[in-house]
Amino acid sequence: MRIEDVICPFCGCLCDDLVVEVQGTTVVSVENGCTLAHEKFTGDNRLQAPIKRDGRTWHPVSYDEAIETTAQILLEADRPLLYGWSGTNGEAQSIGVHLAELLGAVIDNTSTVCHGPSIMAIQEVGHPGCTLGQVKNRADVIVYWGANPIEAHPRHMSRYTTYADGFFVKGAFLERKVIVADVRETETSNIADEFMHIEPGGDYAVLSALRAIVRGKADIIPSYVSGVAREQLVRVAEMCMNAKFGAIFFGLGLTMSRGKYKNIRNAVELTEELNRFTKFTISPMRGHWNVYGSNEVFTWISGYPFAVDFARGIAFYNPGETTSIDILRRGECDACLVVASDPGAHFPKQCCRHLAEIPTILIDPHVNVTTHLSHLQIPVAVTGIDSEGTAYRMDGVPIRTRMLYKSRYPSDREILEKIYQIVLKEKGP
Amino acid sequence: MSELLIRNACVIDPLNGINGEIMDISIRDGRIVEEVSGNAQVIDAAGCLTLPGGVDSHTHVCGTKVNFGRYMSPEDMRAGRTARNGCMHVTSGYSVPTTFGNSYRYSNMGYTTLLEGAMAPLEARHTHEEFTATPHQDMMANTLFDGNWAIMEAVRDKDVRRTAAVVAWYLKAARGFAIKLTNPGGTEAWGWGEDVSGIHDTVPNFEVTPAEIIGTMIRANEVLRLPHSVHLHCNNLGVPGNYQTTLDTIGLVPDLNKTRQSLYLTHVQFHSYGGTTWRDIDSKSEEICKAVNNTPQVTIDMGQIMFGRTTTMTADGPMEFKLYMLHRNKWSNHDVELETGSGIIPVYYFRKSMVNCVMWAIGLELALLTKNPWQCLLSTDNPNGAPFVKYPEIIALLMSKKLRDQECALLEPRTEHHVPLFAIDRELDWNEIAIMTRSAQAKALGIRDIGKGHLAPGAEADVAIYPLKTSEIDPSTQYQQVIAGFSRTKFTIKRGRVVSRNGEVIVDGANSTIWVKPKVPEEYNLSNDPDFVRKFQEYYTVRMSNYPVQDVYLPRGVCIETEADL
Amino acid sequence: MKVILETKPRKKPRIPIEAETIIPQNFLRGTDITVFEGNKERVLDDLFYISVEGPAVSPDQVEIILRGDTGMIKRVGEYMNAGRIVVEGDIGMHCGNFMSAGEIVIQGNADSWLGREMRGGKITCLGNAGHYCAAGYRGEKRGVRGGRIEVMGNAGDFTAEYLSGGEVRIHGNAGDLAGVELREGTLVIEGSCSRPCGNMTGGTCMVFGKINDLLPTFKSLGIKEVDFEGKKVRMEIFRGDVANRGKGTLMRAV
Amino acid sequence: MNFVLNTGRTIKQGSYVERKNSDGYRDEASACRMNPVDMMELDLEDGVNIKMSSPAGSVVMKAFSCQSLKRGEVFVSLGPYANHIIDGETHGTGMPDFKTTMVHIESTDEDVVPVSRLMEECGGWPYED
Repeated sequence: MRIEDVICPFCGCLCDDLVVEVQGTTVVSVENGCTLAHEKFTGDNRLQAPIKRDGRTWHPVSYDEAIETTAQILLEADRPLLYGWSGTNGEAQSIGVHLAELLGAVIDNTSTVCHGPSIMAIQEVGHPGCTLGQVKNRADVIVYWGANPIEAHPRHMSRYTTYADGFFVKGAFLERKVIVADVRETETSNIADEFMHIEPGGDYAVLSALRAIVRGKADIIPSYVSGVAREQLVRVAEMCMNAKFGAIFFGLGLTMSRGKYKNIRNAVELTEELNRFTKFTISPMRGHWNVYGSNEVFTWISGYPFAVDFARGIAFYNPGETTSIDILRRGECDACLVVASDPGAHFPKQCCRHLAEIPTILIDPHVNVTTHLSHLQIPVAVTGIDSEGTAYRMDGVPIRTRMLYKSRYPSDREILEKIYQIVLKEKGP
Repeated sequence: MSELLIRNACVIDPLNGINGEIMDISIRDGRIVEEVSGNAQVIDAAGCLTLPGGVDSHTHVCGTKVNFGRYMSPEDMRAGRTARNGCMHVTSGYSVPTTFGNSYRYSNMGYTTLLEGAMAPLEARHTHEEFTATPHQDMMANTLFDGNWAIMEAVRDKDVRRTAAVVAWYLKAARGFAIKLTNPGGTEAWGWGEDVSGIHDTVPNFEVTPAEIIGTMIRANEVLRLPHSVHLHCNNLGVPGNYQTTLDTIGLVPDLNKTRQSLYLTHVQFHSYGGTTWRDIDSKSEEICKAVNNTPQVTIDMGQIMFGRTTTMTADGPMEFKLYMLHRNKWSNHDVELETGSGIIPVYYFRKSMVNCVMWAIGLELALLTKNPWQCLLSTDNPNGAPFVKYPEIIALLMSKKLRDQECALLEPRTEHHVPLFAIDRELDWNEIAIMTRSAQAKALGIRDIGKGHLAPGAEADVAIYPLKTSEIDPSTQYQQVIAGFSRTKFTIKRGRVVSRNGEVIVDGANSTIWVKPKVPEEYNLSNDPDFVRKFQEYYTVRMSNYPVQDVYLPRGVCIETEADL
Repeated sequence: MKVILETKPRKKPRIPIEAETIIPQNFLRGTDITVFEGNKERVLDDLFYISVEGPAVSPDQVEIILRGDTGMIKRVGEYMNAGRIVVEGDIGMHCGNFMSAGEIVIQGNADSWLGREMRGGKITCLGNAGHYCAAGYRGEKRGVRGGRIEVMGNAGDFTAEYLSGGEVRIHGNAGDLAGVELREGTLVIEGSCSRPCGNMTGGTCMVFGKINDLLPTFKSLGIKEVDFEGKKVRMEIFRGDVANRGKGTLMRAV
Repeated sequence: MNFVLNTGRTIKQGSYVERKNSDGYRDEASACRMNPVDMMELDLEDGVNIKMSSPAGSVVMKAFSCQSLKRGEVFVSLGPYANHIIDGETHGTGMPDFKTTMVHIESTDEDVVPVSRLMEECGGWPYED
């Protein structure tokens, strides 16, 4: 069976033009997708059935037993952590937040280790952004800052920016200027019209300098700022000010480096400054597929996009305190439910140690790094392949992913709903 | 079968001409009926003021921009936090509460039906997701067309029929309720960082004017026989001297519909400014109300501001940027490809600020100077003018000259010379308040026929019983009781079920989403139109097949089908 | 009145205790107070050995002594408006949040967010303070608005972020981005720090140690003699941050 | 010799994201890209094993030369190997120093261990299917 306009469940681009050929319960070919999409759809490394570890032996268990065990572990915990959520759909995320409020748990999503700092910056200064089509149809200057879309978002440039022809930009490749700012040369910086090669940890200073230049204070800028020559900074500032429509896309190069969210705050304030002269927008390159959806769902239910602590009944939010890395590093939580993500691969060792120490349950289709740290894993269908639901693109556009075939796996939504019902019964209405 | 009998209610039901009659209301299976059996559950209203459930015809409670208001404002979430309690979910937030926070607070005030003021079709799915998490109110969404490329092309070609066909396609795709125009043409210009300055400016690259967009859309709206009229946020919001734009706009409106207005102008307070700068701004409410009084085919809502902290959010991107340049706090902007834009900034309205005082006065003046209460509805453009929890205070201000005088004494002293409010003696009565908070809203939205805004047999059993004995309270002096009474119902009944009681939410709730599907002949179905399809696939970043909102997002959808006159 | 709270051993000692109720005014009505241990509400008696000495008729006559394993107790002194709290060891996060009057003395180290959004009163920490010492709340435009916070040891990153009034004194070193978004008030760092005062729009920051990675958007106005606590000190004066309005003052000892 | 460790996505790491126990993932996640001059100074051939350490711990990786990296900087794709030496400290922001951790690199005879073994070191137990 050939299915058109399929939505890719890999990165935040949420490309929705894939053509997928399905035979039975196998995807046999993917057209239009990037390498990552191809791997995602054709991967065949699913965990077969729920598994449970007793000391040093793993053995299969039934779904019912796995669900019951999970509910009991969560009910017994004094400070449970519910982490992950980016690889699943909004409907499952919504159950997750309700489960957290019922349990008095901390719920956090993978923003913690990607664009959490971007959210914190937005909470200080806002976010002048737009949907990706605005960029495609209008932008004549594109800035990638601390981002390497060729490796992380392979079709970003062809669908939305550098190579994407739009209504007002008919010949994108010739009409668009690309500026790249990074601490290392990358495939992306190689195609830039202007590459600012910044010393590690120097982004904040460079952004401050650009802001000062845009404010007409170029004279006080020293001849080099974190490895970037003043002449280049002035040139870049002028390119931006003379743009008809400029768009900055930034990645983890800003969120994870020294200063963290203050880097992004500085970039947002640069964007706001540029709007006095022309139209400029800024957007985070959200990585993990539906991570933006988890921010949205968490927000409308709890008021906060990530790192929400329901311990005192009310919602409390304070990154650095209620974020997963910090809670695990300090050894606070006494049980952890991981859904649709892999902290084992992406958290520092200290955090992994604590996950191994406490009862950790993983709900994920695949054997991943966290599996080895868990006490129980429940395999589920993959949203966008054998289960469907809502996902939010990196620019906030919600799209409904499709179920390409019916498999034998339950969806995470079904599993979570059952856990929720057991907890609800125990806790009372 | 479930039956409920409300005894000894003091009913005001303006759509049925009932004004303060003590009577019983019978409810069976969610509808008002003539009578119920002896097995019915009985509620004794004990002579308390009993109204149809409140209808808010312009509020921002769900969707991309509202949620971004929450997302960017942890400082707002600090206020209003409540823990999970019984069937009540956790709530947070003051000016942009969480969905459950909105729903419970509206419910406590007796509101049962809400119109979300602005939904970009591309992001409609988000609005509908939040609707399902707003359990106590039936929801509808105004659908944004102000910068829609296909609309502007049809308007440029002076093709009302094609305009109607575009509206029909998008309304159905977005599961929307009505046409919303926010600063028509201005949001497209904002795509380049520009704006339009009046209804006769030309929109860059599209060779149309706001006046042409508004005029054509009003006609297309009637061609499609939509229940509601065009819902317009005029150009030049918040600009001194903008009343002229508003008057010009009112001057455009033909009288095309016998059952309701032909144009709904929203938050008119923000559009009634005289003067040329913030220094000499003054109220032009008298001019605006004169035009409204002379133009029965328009209906307005107040857009009242109240002093204190709130968050402004609108599809009017350029206006928010201007506001940001004044406040320098934080600013979010979100342009939506081929359709519209939006902006959000937090604001604080100060009594010390003459401008804010003038704004405050204008809202009240609009309500007091519009002769016919069916033409001026109570709103704050929640949360732009103030969070909706301020409605009871606004009601009290409209009912009491004494309270207004007290408040006026606290205003920035120059205000008196810039507004007529001080000299206005009118005090609205209970019936007029009922009209302005539910009946006229239901009529303006065109949902009376599906049983909203009134209590005659056949109507939806949405009832608000307030702890107010109208015979014992003099609102012109006992305004504190009025505020307390409208803040917290004794009972809020939604579709025949008591959902909240004395401020406590007692059931989980299950709302409906009301949407409109105009039926157009096959030749006007744009899914088959090669030009429309080609442009869609070339310029949108979402494939056409993935664009429409699926039925699964409206688990309790109520579809109003219309037969287009095409 | 003296209230002594000594911690009892806990089964899960790493679970934080949320103790915003531990403020002097609450003890006027006795010790029938609850705190949260994780998601469980506990009476004070479950977690502390309590002893009360002497009477009090107003909160300013109440002194609370916290003793034992107090490093995981959060929010002690939050919204405190009178009286005194002495922590004999370390204290957890958010000590003295929003406090408006009274005094807190911490004899050990303080965890992050010490005196967050403080309005008045005095906090002294004899050890080190964590990150965001004397900082603001997420998303709020103003941080500490009044009062005095003194840290005898070092402070972490983002010290006095959004400072909008009052006085913050760090005797040791401060971390990265000290005084970031500073608006009003005074921050004095006797030791060193890096990238101080990013995006400052007003107020004053004095650094007596070394400034690492001074931001490029600070303009030197030369060296001047400045009065500091009755002494004359030679400081290089910078105006900044010119990435923003450039109305703040940063001084570096020479 | 000391270096600044930078981590980030690579397309290869991304394509193994659902097969993290494969040799391919191990090879990519444990590949340390370095400036060729630095490698010369440490006497490292392309593909030899190195031990990378920081105060948070140490881990064995393989060194590969990469012209585009500046001297003193190394790049490893994000994953469990890099995370073995990145500290959990977040400076009160929730985000560890994934991009700017100071590390020490030396040559070693030890082998690169599989992902499951790394997790065993953290107290977990390998699951082999």
